[in-house]
Amino acid sequence: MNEMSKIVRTVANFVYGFIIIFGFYIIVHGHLTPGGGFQGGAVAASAFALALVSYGQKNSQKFLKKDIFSLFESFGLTLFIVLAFSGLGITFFYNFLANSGNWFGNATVIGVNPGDMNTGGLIPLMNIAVGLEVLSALGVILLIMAKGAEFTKKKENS
Amino acid sequence: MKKIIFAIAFLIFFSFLMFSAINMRSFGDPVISEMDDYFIENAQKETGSNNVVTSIVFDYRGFDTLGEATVLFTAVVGVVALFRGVK
Amino acid sequence: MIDNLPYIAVALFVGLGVYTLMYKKNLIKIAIGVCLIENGVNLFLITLGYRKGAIAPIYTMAPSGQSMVLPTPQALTLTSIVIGIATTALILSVAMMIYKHYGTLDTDEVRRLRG
Amino acid sequence: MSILLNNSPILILALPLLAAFLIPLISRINKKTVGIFAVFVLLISLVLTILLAVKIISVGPQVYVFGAKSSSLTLPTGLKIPIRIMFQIDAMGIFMGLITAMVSFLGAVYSLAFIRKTEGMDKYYSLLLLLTVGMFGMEFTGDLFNLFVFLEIASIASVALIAYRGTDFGEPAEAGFKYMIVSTISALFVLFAIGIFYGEYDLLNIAALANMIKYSQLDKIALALLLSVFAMKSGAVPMHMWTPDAYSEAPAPITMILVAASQASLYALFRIIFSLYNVHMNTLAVGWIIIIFGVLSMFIGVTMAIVQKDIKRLMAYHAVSQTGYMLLGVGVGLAVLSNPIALKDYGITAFEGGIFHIMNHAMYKGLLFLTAGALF
Repeated sequence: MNEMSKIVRTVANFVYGFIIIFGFYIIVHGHLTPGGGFQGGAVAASAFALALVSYGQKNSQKFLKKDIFSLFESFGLTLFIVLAFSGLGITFFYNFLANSGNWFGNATVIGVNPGDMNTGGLIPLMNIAVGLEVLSALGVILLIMAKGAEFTKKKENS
Repeated sequence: MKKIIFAIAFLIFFSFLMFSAINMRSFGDPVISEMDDYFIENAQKETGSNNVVTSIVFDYRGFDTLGEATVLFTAVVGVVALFRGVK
Repeated sequence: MIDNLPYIAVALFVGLGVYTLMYKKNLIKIAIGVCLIENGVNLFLITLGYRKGAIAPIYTMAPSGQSMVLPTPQALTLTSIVIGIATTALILSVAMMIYKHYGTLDTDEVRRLRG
Repeated sequence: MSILLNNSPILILALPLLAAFLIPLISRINKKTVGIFAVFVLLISLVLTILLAVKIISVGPQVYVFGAKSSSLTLPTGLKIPIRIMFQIDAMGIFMGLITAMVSFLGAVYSLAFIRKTEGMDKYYSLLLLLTVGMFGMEFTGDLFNLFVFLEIASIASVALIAYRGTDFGEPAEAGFKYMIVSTISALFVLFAIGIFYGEYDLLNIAALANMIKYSQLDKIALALLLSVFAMKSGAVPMHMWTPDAYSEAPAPITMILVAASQASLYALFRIIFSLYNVHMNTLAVGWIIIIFGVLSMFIGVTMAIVQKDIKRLMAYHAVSQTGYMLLGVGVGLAVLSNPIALKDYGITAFEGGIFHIMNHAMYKGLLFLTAGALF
């Protein structure tokens, strides 16, 4: 993949941050509005795809590092399963934070309401863990496949 | 010969598909659903989440979500292992 | 019959996917066939949960007093979409590996294993 | 200690899962310890499985409900149907679980010596643990959609392991592609059948569905889909073409675990027949269909094995024929299920023989493949 023109790169620079912020907005508000960890992670990963396409495979390696992505991926999954384990005093996946008054523990108004960030118990935390995992997993797949596409091109030229 | 057998098998399969599509309950009118009505009524009280779908994904059927995240992880590890020699 | 139009669309999707798998010889086209079946099944799942005139099952700022669609099929579809992404990524990367070794994507030429 | 025992159904599965997630982090610190770590975790899981088996034999089938207020609370107050995912482990399930735990532990120990030279050990052990988790999940779960998810985990992990040598050679990648297509299609048709059940009864739990099932036209289509798909995954005859390729191209310890994985698919087939449909369906017809497939598998598998030159392909075709014996035993039992005299006469014996052969096969065929791996 080669570098694209200067116009594309400038627009990509401008949009890149907004896409990532929008992805994180979807992840964090997963328990209030449509969306959640998977959807937000996919949105954020599309920003990496944009950077990869506009800067080309070689240049984008300077700021998209595969090792960091796979570190974040393992970290997100470990966080998710540790959150699931933390309910083990009662059962696996028990939502012990909901309606407890602590973190994310406010009781919800039953019925239609404007929404309160501080509700949901383990759900927002799990959303963040899954979002982290999905965005880095898709990032790793993108980077590796872009690198792997190089040898197909070499084969076609020779 | 092989082509004729393939075509017959495909036609039988497709007619079964069409048969089941026509025999399904009509669109927009699902069965009276104890499970889903329980979710819609009690999800807010039990999990404190306004979004019923999220409360199913991460609470009632949370183990499925763990499996799904594991599938994604497995695929990534598989892709990395497959391309491990590519520099 | 006209009520079941979405299900017939599902049957067409799955039928087209199976046709592609049976008759096409290119590895990428086979991957496309798998994706078609996958999308058909996802459409089937999401269709099962629809109620006429109902809103999405989210209470934030919802119009009050309306019935809501069934939430479980949406959760199941979300799961199966992510699984679909994973399988597609793996299929495509194995196909790339095959291209690296054989230099072709035609199934008739990629056949060292047989018997 | 009591927490450990009460939660043992999930810990058997969740500890290897956690270990699989941690292995990429551990390999950053020290690459050498990864194999020892995986073997250690599988040993813990084996011990927990044995403890659970002792408990099930003395107390009876165990239920584990995820996220409920207590692990045995299947029904919430005022409802007649279960809403959460649960594990339902009976004697047959824990029998398969013991086979899985034993085989994957032995495979991991063998891998310590077998896979030492190649790069990317952490990925190998991570995938091995994930394959084990997928098999355990298929055997323990009591929820149809959960069965689909674990089927997918097991098949993706086994594809990645079959194609593990695909970076250097073409054949493993080709075998992996074949197995990937077969397993993806089968998983998608399982999902289709689950959709049919959900649309008809609005249920996903196997035990609750078994009470409601009516054996209507749509149920027959779902039964046909599930039967053909799981027969395909277990390597019975009409769709056995993936078996020799996958078994002969995978690394030897993985072939041993793959044999157990195909037995897990066979177990899912039996579970669909006995737990879900049971006496509601026409047992005579379905039993005869299974008998015919079993006899065909026995015949064609052995016939094809005679002409093979490669030892691993010979063993793989022989594995196809052994699947036929299991199908035959269970099919005979199923055909006479509604006939009490014949059932007492030879039906129960046929069941026992077919199911006991699962263990025989997983052990001796696995060890044969390990021997082949050590020789060549």
